[in-house]
Amino acid sequence: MSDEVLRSDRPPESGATRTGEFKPTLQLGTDHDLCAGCGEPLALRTILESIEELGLAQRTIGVIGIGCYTALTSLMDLDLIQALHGRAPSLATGAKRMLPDRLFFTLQGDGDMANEGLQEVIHAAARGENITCVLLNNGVFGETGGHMTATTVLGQRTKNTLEGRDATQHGYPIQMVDLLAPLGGTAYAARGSVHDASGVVKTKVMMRRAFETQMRGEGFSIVEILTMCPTGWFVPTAKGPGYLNEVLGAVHVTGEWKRDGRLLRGAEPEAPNEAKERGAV
Amino acid sequence: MSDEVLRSDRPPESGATRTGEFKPTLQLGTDHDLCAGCGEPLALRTILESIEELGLAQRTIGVIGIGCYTALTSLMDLDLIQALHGRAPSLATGAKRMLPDRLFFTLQGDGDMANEGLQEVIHAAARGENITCVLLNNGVFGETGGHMTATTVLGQRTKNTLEGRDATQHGYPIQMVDLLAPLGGTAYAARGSVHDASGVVKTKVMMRRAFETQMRGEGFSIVEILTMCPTGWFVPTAKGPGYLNEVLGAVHVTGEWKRDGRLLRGAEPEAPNEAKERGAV
Amino acid sequence: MSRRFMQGSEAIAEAAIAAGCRFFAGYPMTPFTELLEHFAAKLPAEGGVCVNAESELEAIGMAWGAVATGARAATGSTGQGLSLMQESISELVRAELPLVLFNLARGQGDYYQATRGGGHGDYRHLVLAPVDLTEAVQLTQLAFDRAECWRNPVLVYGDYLLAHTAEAVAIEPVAFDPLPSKDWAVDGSRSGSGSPRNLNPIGMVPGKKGIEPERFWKRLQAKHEAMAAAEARWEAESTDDAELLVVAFGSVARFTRFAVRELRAEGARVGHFRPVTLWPFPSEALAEAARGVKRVAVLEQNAGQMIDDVRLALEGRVKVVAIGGISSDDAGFGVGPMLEPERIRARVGAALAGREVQP
Amino acid sequence: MSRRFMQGSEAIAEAAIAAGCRFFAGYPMTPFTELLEHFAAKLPAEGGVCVNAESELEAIGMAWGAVATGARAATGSTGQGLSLMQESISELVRAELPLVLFNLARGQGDYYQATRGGGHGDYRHLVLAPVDLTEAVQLTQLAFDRAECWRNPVLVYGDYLLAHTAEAVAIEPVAFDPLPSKDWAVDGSRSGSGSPRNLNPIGMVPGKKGIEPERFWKRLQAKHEAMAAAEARWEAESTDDAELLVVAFGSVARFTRFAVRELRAEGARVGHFRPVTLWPFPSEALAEAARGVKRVAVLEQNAGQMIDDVRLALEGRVKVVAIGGISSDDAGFGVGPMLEPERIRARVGAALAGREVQP
Amino acid sequence: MSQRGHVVIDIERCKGCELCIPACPPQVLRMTGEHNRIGAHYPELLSGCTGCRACWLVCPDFCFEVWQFDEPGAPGARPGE
Amino acid sequence: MSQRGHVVIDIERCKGCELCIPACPPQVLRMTGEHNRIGAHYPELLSGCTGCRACWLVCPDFCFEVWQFDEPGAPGARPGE
Amino acid sequence: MEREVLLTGIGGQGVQLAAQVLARAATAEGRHVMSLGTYGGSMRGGDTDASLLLGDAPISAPPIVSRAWAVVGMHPRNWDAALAKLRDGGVALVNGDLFEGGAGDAVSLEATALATAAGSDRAAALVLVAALAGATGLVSLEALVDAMAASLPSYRTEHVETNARALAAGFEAAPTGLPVAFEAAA
Amino acid sequence: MEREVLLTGIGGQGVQLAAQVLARAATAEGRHVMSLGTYGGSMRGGDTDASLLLGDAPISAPPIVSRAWAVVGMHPRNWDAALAKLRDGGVALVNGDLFEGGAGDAVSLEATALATAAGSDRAAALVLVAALAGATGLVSLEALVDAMAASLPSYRTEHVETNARALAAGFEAAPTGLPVAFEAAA
Ligand SMILES: Cc1ncc(C[n+]2csc(CCOP(=O)(O)OP(=O)(O)O)c2C)c(N)n1
Ligand SMILES: Cc1ncc(C[n+]2csc(CCOP(=O)(O)OP(=O)(O)O)c2C)c(N)n1
Ligand code: SF4
Ligand code: SF4
Ligand code: SF4
Ligand code: SF4
Ligand code: SF4
Ligand code: SF4
Ligand SMILES: [Mg+2]
Ligand SMILES: [Mg+2]
Repeated sequence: MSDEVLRSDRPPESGATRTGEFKPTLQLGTDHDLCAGCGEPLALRTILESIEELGLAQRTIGVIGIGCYTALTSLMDLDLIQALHGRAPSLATGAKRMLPDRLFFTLQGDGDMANEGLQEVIHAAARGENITCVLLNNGVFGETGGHMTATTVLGQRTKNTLEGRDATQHGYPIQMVDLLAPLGGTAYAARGSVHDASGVVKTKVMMRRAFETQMRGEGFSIVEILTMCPTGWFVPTAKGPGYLNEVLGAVHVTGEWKRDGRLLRGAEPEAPNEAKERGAV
Repeated sequence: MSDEVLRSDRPPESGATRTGEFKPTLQLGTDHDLCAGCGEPLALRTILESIEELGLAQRTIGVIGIGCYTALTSLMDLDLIQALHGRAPSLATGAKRMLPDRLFFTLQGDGDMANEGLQEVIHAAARGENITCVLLNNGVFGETGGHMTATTVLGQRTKNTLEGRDATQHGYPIQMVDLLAPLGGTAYAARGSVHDASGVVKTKVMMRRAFETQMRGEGFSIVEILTMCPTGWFVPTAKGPGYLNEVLGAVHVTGEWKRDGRLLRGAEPEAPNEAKERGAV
Repeated sequence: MSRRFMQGSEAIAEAAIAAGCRFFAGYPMTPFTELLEHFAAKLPAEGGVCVNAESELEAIGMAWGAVATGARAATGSTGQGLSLMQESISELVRAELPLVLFNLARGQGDYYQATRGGGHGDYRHLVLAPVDLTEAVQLTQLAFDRAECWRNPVLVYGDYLLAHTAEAVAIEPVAFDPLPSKDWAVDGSRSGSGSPRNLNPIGMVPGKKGIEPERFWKRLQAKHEAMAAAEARWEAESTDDAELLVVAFGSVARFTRFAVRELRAEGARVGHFRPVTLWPFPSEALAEAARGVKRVAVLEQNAGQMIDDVRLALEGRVKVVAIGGISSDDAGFGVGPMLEPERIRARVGAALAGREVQP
Repeated sequence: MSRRFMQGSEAIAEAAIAAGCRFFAGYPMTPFTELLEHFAAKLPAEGGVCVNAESELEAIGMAWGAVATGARAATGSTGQGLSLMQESISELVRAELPLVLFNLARGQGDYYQATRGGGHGDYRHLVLAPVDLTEAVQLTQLAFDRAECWRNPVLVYGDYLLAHTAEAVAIEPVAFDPLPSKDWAVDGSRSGSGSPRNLNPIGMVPGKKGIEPERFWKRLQAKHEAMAAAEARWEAESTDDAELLVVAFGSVARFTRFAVRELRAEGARVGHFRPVTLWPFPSEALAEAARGVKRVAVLEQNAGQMIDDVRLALEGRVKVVAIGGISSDDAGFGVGPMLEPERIRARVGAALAGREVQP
Repeated sequence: MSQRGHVVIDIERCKGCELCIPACPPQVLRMTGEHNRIGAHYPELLSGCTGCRACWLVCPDFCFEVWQFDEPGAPGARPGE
Repeated sequence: MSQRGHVVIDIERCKGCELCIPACPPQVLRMTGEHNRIGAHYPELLSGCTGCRACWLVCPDFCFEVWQFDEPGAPGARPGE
Repeated sequence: MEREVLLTGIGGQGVQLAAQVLARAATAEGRHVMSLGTYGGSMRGGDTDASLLLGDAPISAPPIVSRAWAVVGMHPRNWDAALAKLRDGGVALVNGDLFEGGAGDAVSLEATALATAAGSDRAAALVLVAALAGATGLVSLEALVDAMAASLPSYRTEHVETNARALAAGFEAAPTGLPVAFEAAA
Repeated sequence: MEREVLLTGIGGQGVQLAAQVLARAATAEGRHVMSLGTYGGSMRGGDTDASLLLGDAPISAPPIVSRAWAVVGMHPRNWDAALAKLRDGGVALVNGDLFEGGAGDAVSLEATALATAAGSDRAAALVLVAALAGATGLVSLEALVDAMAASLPSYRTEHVETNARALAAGFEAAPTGLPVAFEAAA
């Protein structure tokens, strides 16, 4: 590799193939106001491309929560319903019941889903509501200035926990996929991360599987995506991916947790010989 | 055993010892308006006697939800805060923070805790709030006429599910202890049942352990108690205990789920060799 | 149409379904519970959906989602439940979604909440207060029509008496003018079209960054002013030569109207005015009806709320007195001892005689 | 007391702590967020607790629990968050718990919600609307005092301008008359006493089955009437020979008062009236101040809400015109273009000249 | 027959739920055909009570007071006779 | 040096987050010292791009368009020169 | 002509069902009917009253009455308040089994005993309304039985038979000498 | 006497911090000060303005001004609106690095370049306010530096040094010939 700088303001003149547009086809442009180094636009890519690839571009409705990602709605070439903070799963429920053959996804942050709206995502999962909830988990309320949420991991920096979240003062994080996966109505549950290119690719596979699960009518699906919020973490933008992977990723472990209604890890159904393990009073 | 009927309107004249009063010492009387065969007064007994036995009679505050058990407050010789439907864990949190050395318990039904107030009991558990939440689970909104709740088990009769709850129509039940036990802030989690005398005794042991956990400052504790609601199930009162044990008890399994912060069953922490089990994308 | 003996809740549910309502979600609370039960029993057969939501917040969220697809949808509750829904109601107005809401209240203490909006910010919605089952059947249908006409939620405000009184009623479909097409609803078909729809309460437009709240809110204000000008409804009787005008709404007006009719029959110069819409309040009609009367007596079953609107309508031109008050049964359901024909008549009689009425 | 340069939020938090507030819970939302941050930063050092609640419903629940123990406690929010709290606020009034609430609003659109009660049923609470930081420091302290005096929640209603304007202020402790002892609070010590306490919003009494809502609610109504009679506060200036009386509240009144003073200095016969309590509305004082004026101009930053109270106070005796209106920045935070000294002055000037003002 | 225990039954509080009947291990409780003032049937005691307190534990209306005889079958064992 | 790929960079959209720099496997992206109109530094392309699309995948501001050469090192490989 | 009937009892006695049966039966026989159930106390075990208005023309009165043509008592708790509304010459009828020491001038019927004999002590309220109907000609027994079957929720249909027997028992045990409800048949 | 200063820029440029530093510095030097930050657009990346009122007596005006004695521009987006408020004879100062083609009559300073040289291109707004202070005598450099240190949140204290350098650079690079802020020292 030489240090020679190439012109990058135009395509090659010939003999080359474009691998794709700057942006996903279902995106209306590229101009948005999210911070430098924010992970949320990367999550958006995984959603939009999955919809496109599954051929659902003309029958998808997104239900959007309130957080920084709300500002991304101006880029989405999708029919959308904007929900109040925390309420997206209920809105998606009502809409899906009226239009059962459309693809419905919610787009929510951790503040939206694990704080303000924790109740309704759990109820939607338990009901087996045939929708896909997408959680952008950065462990902070990005929009309001970087405060701790219910998913902030121990030791994580936020505006209220500049020395790192401390369990004795602030309690423990909720791991959303772990919580939702065991519920009876959950058909698919997975957690990805956009801290690097391969994370983006894997996350997109999860997104596709979740959407496929829904289109097969199998029930509730959740895809959690760990996203960088350098602003809310008070770390330099370039350190965002590393911080995400090492600090948040250590607790919110990535992978698939439930597929085709089969729990791949977490609370196993009780095996007979485990019964004795339970404390008997 | 002969069929001779003995007078039972007065104590023996001599040579006998009373094993206790009709009612717990911390109970103000015995007259209440709950239905014949209701299990909730039995649960009340386990709470009041535990408080008495632990010597906490002068430093206990109950925070009461809204359901049939609300009518039992007239019997409780306890300082009480009446919460709105679903909100008891938050009220207990705020009060406990101001009076950290008092014993705080909430008394909530499944409608109150698993429906209207699901979010806040989970958040209280995750925070490790040092309170004891008591769930009287009868799988129905007794007070409003016996409708299905989020804990109603598949096949259970309620006013909306006279043929039994059906997953495709009504989704799956949430098992509250299973949900709360794995959370980081939960120190003690157990489920009892008052369908028979030994169930009442075991439940009382759980209640004591939960209160002891709190008084040691170890964090959140939850005691779920399965209680009969013949009215809401549309079964004869005498069949209540059997129905409870066989129908509800089969899903909401009794036993201790977490003690001293150690998970006895449910979502186990990931063991290294389980990692491969997780779906890798 | 054949008449069937049924309770108010059942009649309302049937009227809603007759009006095309295909989605309902609710959470039990007396006296709203039976409305939920009737929707649950009747909607599936019509291809509709009734969800027993896990809470009021979820109920109104589900109804919001359903109505966003262009379906006719409704939800509701009682007291506490309505209060929990205030954030959503306020924002549904901003999202311009035609959701129909039922408040089956305990008494009439929610008048302020219903007419001033219990939520945040400047917003307005129609409030229809039926006097009895027959009118409830009509106004329920009207609610769905007006909601879509204005793209604005409409609240039907009833109470325990309306919900639980049983009578033989016919569910006569009401004919309405054609409505504009629902070119705002989302069905997913515009995804990927380059000009999709974004149904939101903050004035966002696809492809455009940011919002312009002032312009957006002023447009809503103008719409609400147009609604106020167009939608006032009322019932006035025996006002021509009246010395006393009695004003009451909802179920309570059934008692006052009965008393006024009895007194009229006995020759008393008393008239009756009943706002059918609580918002917009029929101020002009009331001012007209009150022309020439000596006194206006307001009988509401609360500590005095609608009386503000009566005073605002009359602007000091006529003496306004309160002859109602808080009155409750021991269950708190709002069927208080005041609600008895002879007691109501005594209150009206006292006002007629110029005596003060103890609330 | 030394003056320190700080924003309104910080001054309010410090004043609350000076007044003995030892518990706060809240959930972030602009412009309330900083108030929460300041409480979080300052309370622990005073032996107090600030909880970053997971939602507004949980925040007010926690505050409810804290205040039930007899501690001074507060919570608050903005717009949507306040709406979510309406069930609790309404019931806190019934539970007679002296919680202090802060609405740091976006603009002045929540006037109805604040003064009519966004929740269900008949209930009332004081609403204090500071004009600037100095008054906010006083009224915050007053809020805690009045709340306990009446055993009733008190709402302090501010906005973005109040929260974000920074000035040098001194947190001077205000002296109040001694309060009755808190013989209602629970601390667990009466458990097992045979006469424990049950702090509830439905009139339940330990050892006694059932409730008596009517008696209970009427007692509250009487209390609220006593509050209404005792607690009205206002500021009036240059009203003596005024032809035009300008009425405004909160931060907006800072602009109108400035304009009125400028115009007065130039010889215009214009006066200014500012309700300090929005409930109870200082109706008598306003009627007094408006005696002899030709016109009353109401400038509020909303579609017209306080104007109801102005009209109710004046009962048609003086012409009342609206010269305010919806005005918002593009972030929706309520710092709209109307809020500029020259524009406000122009509106007041137009009213003085009898010209109509476009909202 | 020798008695180890005895119960006092507050029949006016009884709501007739019958939970005590199967709960009694020696099966010495039996519902009567009588009604109390709220119209409910209530249990009566046959001989053979062991004083085990099962009835006391399961009665939702707190109708039982349980006594244990210091000596089984002692004279006081037949109250009121 | 032979090029398998090439990227077009929309420098005016770039916010200077630097996520693309470590993401590029052959490390052919480097931040410049220049500012764009919003005052952000942006990346420049060195030779050796493989067209792997990692930069495209990780850029939160959609600044990359990736091209793959039909034949590595083909003449068109030096755009604009 | 309008006939007001008041039923009073406590929760669980079947007062609301009995009122509904009477209302439906009268509707089926062509009367104009309005009925309302109310609760005097907090939910469980509290007072439960029902008021009915039966007429040969549309009802113009509100659903709560100040005066009643007939008052039926299933429990003494709220009886005095109900009785105070009785019109001169009206009918007062109580379940003697639950009114210790009787109820003054009211006609007393051992309704619980009759119901138990019919197969369910829970049907006493039905016995009473049937007796009222039998005594005054308010509605026919057939109409009552049909209305009862139509009023039972799906989870209670197993009670149709015993309830029908209870209605018949009450109708037959109707006290004599009471006023006639409607002079001319509707 | 009251001096109004308006700062305008976009989110992330440090406009609010710069305004706070100026306000605190003036307060420390005995001025009466009122300041307010506002956002012209939706949260991120939108306009961000700050207005300051500095006086030798308590401020009676509201926190938003119609006229400004000085206008400082960090970004052209909202510049015209701000400039329209400038009083006759007032001061207009912009960051020339971000105003392509200049800003009319406004004094232009290469603030980003100076800030970069001082160690952080994020400190350009501080450079500008320091230049304003240096040019008009509004406040002293020492007061600015102290105020900056006091204004930084705990998680930003590592920037104290570079910010101090930026302030000094701005103060030194102050354009000459601008009006004096306060005739007599407070
Ligand atoms: C009811 C309500 N409370 C508070 C807010 C303020 N608010 C807006 S966004 C947000 C946090 C969003 O956090 P998250 O969902 O994690 O999204 P992020 O900004 O991190 O992407 C909050 C608290 C609101 N809009 N509504
Ligand atoms: C906000 C609100 N919604 C609805 C109600 C009505 N309500 C009262 S109790 C209850 C159900 C209680 O169920 P649960 O907690 O299970 O208690 P149970 O009656 O079964 O003992 C409901 C829905 C209420 N009081 N408040
Ligand atoms: S605050 Fe965080 S989540 Fe929000 S746009 Fe910035 S980096 Fe992204
Ligand atoms: S309805 Fe159920 S829970 Fe309520 S009192 Fe009756 S049996 Fe108990
Ligand atoms: S104490 Fe035991 S043996 Fe005696 S009656 Fe009760 S359950 Fe039966
Ligand atoms: S358990 Fe109690 S209430 Fe039930 S039948 Fe036995 S004594 Fe009566
Ligand atoms: S396409 Fe791959 S090799 Fe080329 S610049 Fe991007 S990341 Fe580097
Ligand atoms: S990832 Fe995108 S925005 Fe970030 S520095 Fe690279 S090109 Fe710029
Ligand atoms: Mg977040
Ligand atoms: Mg229950």
